[in-house]
Amino acid sequence: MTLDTVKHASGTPDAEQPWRELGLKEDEYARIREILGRRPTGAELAMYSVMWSEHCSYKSSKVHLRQFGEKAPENDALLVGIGENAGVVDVGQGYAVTFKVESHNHPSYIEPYQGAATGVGGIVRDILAMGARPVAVVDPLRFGAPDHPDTRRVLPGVVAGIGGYGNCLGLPNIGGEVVFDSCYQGNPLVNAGCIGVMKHEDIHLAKASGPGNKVILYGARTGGDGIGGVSVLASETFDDSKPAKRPAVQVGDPFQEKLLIECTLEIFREKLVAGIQDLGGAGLSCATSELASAGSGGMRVELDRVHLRDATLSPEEILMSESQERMCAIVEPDKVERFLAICEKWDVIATVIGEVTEGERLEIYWHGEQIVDVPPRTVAHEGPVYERPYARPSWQDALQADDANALPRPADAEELRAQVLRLVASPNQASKAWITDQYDRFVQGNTVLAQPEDAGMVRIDEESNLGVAMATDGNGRYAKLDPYTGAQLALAEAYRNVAASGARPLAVSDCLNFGSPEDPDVMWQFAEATRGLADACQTLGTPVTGGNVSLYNQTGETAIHPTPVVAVLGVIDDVTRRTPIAFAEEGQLLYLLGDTREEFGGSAWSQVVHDHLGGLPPAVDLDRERLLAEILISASRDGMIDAAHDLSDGGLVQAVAESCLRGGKGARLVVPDGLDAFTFLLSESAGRAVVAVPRSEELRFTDMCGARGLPATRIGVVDGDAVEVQGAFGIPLDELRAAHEETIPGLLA
Amino acid sequence: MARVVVDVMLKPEILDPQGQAVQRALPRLGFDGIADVRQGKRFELEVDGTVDDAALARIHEMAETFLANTVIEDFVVRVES
Amino acid sequence: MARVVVDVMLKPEILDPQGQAVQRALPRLGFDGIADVRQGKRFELEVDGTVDDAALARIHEMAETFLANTVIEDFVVRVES
Amino acid sequence: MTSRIGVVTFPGTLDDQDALRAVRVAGAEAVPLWHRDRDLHQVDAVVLAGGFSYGDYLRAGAISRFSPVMETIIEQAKGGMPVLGICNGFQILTEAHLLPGAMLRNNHLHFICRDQRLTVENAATAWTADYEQGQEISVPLKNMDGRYTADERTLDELEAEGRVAFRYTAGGNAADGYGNPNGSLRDIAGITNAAGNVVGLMPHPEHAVEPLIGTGGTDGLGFFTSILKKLVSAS
Ligand SMILES: Nc1ncnc2c1ncn2[C@@H]1O[C@H](COP(=O)(O)OP(=O)(O)O)[C@@H](O)[C@H]1O
Ligand SMILES: [Mg+2]
Repeated sequence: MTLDTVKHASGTPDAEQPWRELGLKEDEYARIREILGRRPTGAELAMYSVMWSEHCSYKSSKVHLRQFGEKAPENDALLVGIGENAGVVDVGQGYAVTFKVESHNHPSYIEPYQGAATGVGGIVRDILAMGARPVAVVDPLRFGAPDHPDTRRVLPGVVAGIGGYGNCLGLPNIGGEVVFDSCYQGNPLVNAGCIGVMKHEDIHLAKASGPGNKVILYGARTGGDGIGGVSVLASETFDDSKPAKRPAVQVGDPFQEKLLIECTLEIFREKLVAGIQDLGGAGLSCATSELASAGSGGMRVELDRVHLRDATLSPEEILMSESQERMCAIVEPDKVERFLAICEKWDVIATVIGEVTEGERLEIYWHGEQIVDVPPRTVAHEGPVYERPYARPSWQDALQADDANALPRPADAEELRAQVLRLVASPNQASKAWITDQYDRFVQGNTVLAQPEDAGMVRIDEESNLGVAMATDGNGRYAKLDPYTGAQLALAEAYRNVAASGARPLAVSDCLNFGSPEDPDVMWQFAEATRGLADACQTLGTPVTGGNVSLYNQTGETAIHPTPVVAVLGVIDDVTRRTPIAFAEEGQLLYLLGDTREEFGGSAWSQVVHDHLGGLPPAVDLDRERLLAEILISASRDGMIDAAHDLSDGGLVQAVAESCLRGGKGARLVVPDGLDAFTFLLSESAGRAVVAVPRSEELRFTDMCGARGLPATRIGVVDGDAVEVQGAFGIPLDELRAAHEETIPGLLA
Repeated sequence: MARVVVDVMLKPEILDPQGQAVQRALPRLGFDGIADVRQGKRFELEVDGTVDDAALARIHEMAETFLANTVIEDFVVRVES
Repeated sequence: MARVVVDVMLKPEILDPQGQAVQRALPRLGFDGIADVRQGKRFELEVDGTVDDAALARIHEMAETFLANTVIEDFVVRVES
Repeated sequence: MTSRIGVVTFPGTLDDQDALRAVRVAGAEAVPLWHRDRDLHQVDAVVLAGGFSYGDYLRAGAISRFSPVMETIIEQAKGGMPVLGICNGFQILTEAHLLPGAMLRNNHLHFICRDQRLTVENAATAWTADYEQGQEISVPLKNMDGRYTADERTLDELEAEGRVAFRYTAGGNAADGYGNPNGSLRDIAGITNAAGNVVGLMPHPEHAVEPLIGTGGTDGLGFFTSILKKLVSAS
């Protein structure tokens, strides 16, 4: 094959090009020709196609995501907002924290272990590229039906991949979710998040400036991994019947990534980089065009200098390769030598592949011949933008009219007891220890809270005890019933979880997992969810700092439940004041904070007992969430509570069961006036938490709640070795433990 | 009783970090002249009865669906003599 | 270029949970008649030049000191034809 | 002058920072050591920390044991220098034949991270003098290849010579950290050499030296105070 150089392309305007196979639409191809004033070369076509894919360009979601910026609340803590590799917030004492959640859904379905592993690797490099030391990871997961044979393939592989990669990197896994629902059968959701810490002055940006500065590619050699992966995987539904289209799988090497992290941190310490970008989806195409586009524009790259694992790769393939564990840095000429020496120390391969130039073109050469000559902004930042049509689905009204509050309720205390046991044993409510025990939560020696606590928490300063906390949540069932409210509930729950741990919620990252944007129903769900999230962030004062969109999560015509996953980052000035969930001291008083209403739409009860999804999700009251959070934070800071657990799916009884099992102590509960036992135990009203108050603090605590106007109802006491509901039933802890802890091993071990 | 061996190796285009780590260590240990190392798995199956064509076909299927992950691995089935 | 293969298997007296897990799964997948499964490692070495006796002796030493841990593993070296 | 305790960083070592911190918390001077450097910088004792050195590729510890720093450590350990191998460090010590036996994949084939109850079986080594014989402690455990194995004769010898230093404590709930987590022969969690200066174990005492962090206990601190006392009294 002859090399398709720029010169050759100019001379052969009518040559056939595989733009369709690369996922481009006819008008997109036409636009590329217009931008260049000629037909693109093969390499240029590869770059545009991969960078203009849904995954890289956000072409369907962009118009909606803008709200996160437009509605962003005033927040002094925000140091770097949306648009960079990850957002950065100020957490005090000169520290800045960067965090983000990303999806690796489609690759994890094809090859669960490697898909999940490289998902962790990718998000960690994003955080690293900001200049931060990664300090923890989280992994919100969604799988199909727990008893489906394919779940037995996908789940253990995903969990082993996340563990295998994260454990080997030395990053504690401090939280996440595991949710089962048959809507995810052909589309498991593998989201991964990472938190990084740095000093303010160490923040780095992905931009190439300063003509003459060198472009250095370092890390693993480039191979044929995931060639075409981004465009083929993310712009079309994965279709099992066409194995020929399966792209080469990306394989991760966590050991290489660990070296990359340490090497990069040493490079940062010596202040050797002017700009830096990780290589993720779209590999070098993305890194070079984004760096150049964000800088002054000019860059020249000698592609044949790239270290290859497979010598037969064509230049197009090298540009598209998604080989893992690579980074690209912009380095001043007099610092190159030191940069390369540090790489050598860590056994990391590094190569100068080009330099920043005066002009405004990204030019790429292959053995001296020019194969790319483009304005980088048109590749990286000025891709197509779609205003996809959307409309409220015709079935939405009927779904909401199918009221879960009208479902038959337990006839007597005995049936209620049986349903409670079924609930705590159901796969979604059961203990996830079998999964989370495969993750290292202790490494780095700073973990204060991890699973099964409400939020993960790590200390970031050994002297002052400054710490950060994170929780991720998202309830696809709620979002299906009402995407606007569902997205707000996801935020409210994560926010509440962080506050329950004693940390102050500060900022948000999200991963928006939806079906095909070409379906107006799905697009409506997406529009509603983003609007709901942006509005709620504004009210709660927590800006969205970055995130990720994953579309085309569907099998055939059927989309997954709309699943906005929200991560809230919080800060705590002194981690010794953190609040655990365990009820550990007999005699402490249990208070229910917030209001309980009859709210069963989308509830765990409606799913487990009736296999039902209908009605409206619980109502959201963001002012109440804010007040609840303030009380939880004050109470923890001032030592008024010894335990707190937020209430979410499964309601009060689920929270009490978890807190009792964690502390190894029972609880005696009294149904408050005005509530029936069923509603008291199982309703999923938002804005609530249960706290354990030492008797000596009761007055101070209730006074505070009273003064601030937060309903606080005394509902019982920590006592004995059973969960007793007075006048109704009791469940010995051993029986509760067996129900809660044997389910997942029974399904998977 | 007969022994059938199934060798499972990563496809040539797939990254083999284990093999690479081994290869990079060799010169340090004083072993030169090894240009490449790939690490894979070897399964030894003890089969009841004789291994006829039907049995081999079944083992082939087993390797394809279970012992190897054909998304990233190739395999070879052989009867050990 | 020649290829030398080193097969490394756990010693027979050492418990091999990986092999056992495979064996236990087989009947569930509809494969009967496999009495035992052992899982080990296979190394494929690409050797520069020809593999004479001296080269083989060196590879044998490499296997003994490095590729296998002879406290728990046995190994076999073969030249691939 | 206080004692200097070195902690080695191999490529892929993960718990080196924690081990250095534990040394400091105990009051000794923590000295980072680098795998390529043969020089031990006058340390009085060495900790081989946990992690996945060289990705645990080939076998856990198999590649690290051939690094330059190990040549010196092997030589000096034979001469009596105290060496503690934690998790990956223990694996390196067996690969280096400073301790007998080998570590295999956990019998359940999963990585396991949990709080672990241990019984101190030998409180006379350089690293365990601050514990009582028979004392139960709780420290985090986290590994993939933690199943200790050796042939019967070696096991009998270890028992007879009191060289089983730690056993997984039987008799309670797994949820509370009791029981053998991986199929280790004779419930062995850690062993010592005959001289008592080289000790290896799979669980992580360096993660249990501060209240609040990790399991929230300080049961692991004794390793580091033991060695410090020994070194101070010797000097
Ligand atoms: N995949 C996972 N990885 C890490 N931690 C997890 C995972 N799944 C669940 N957890 C942890 O288990 C605990 C219970 O999870 P969940 O019931 O979803 O919490 P909540 O309802 O408070 O959001 C939390 O500490 C959560 O972080
Ligand atoms: Mg919670």
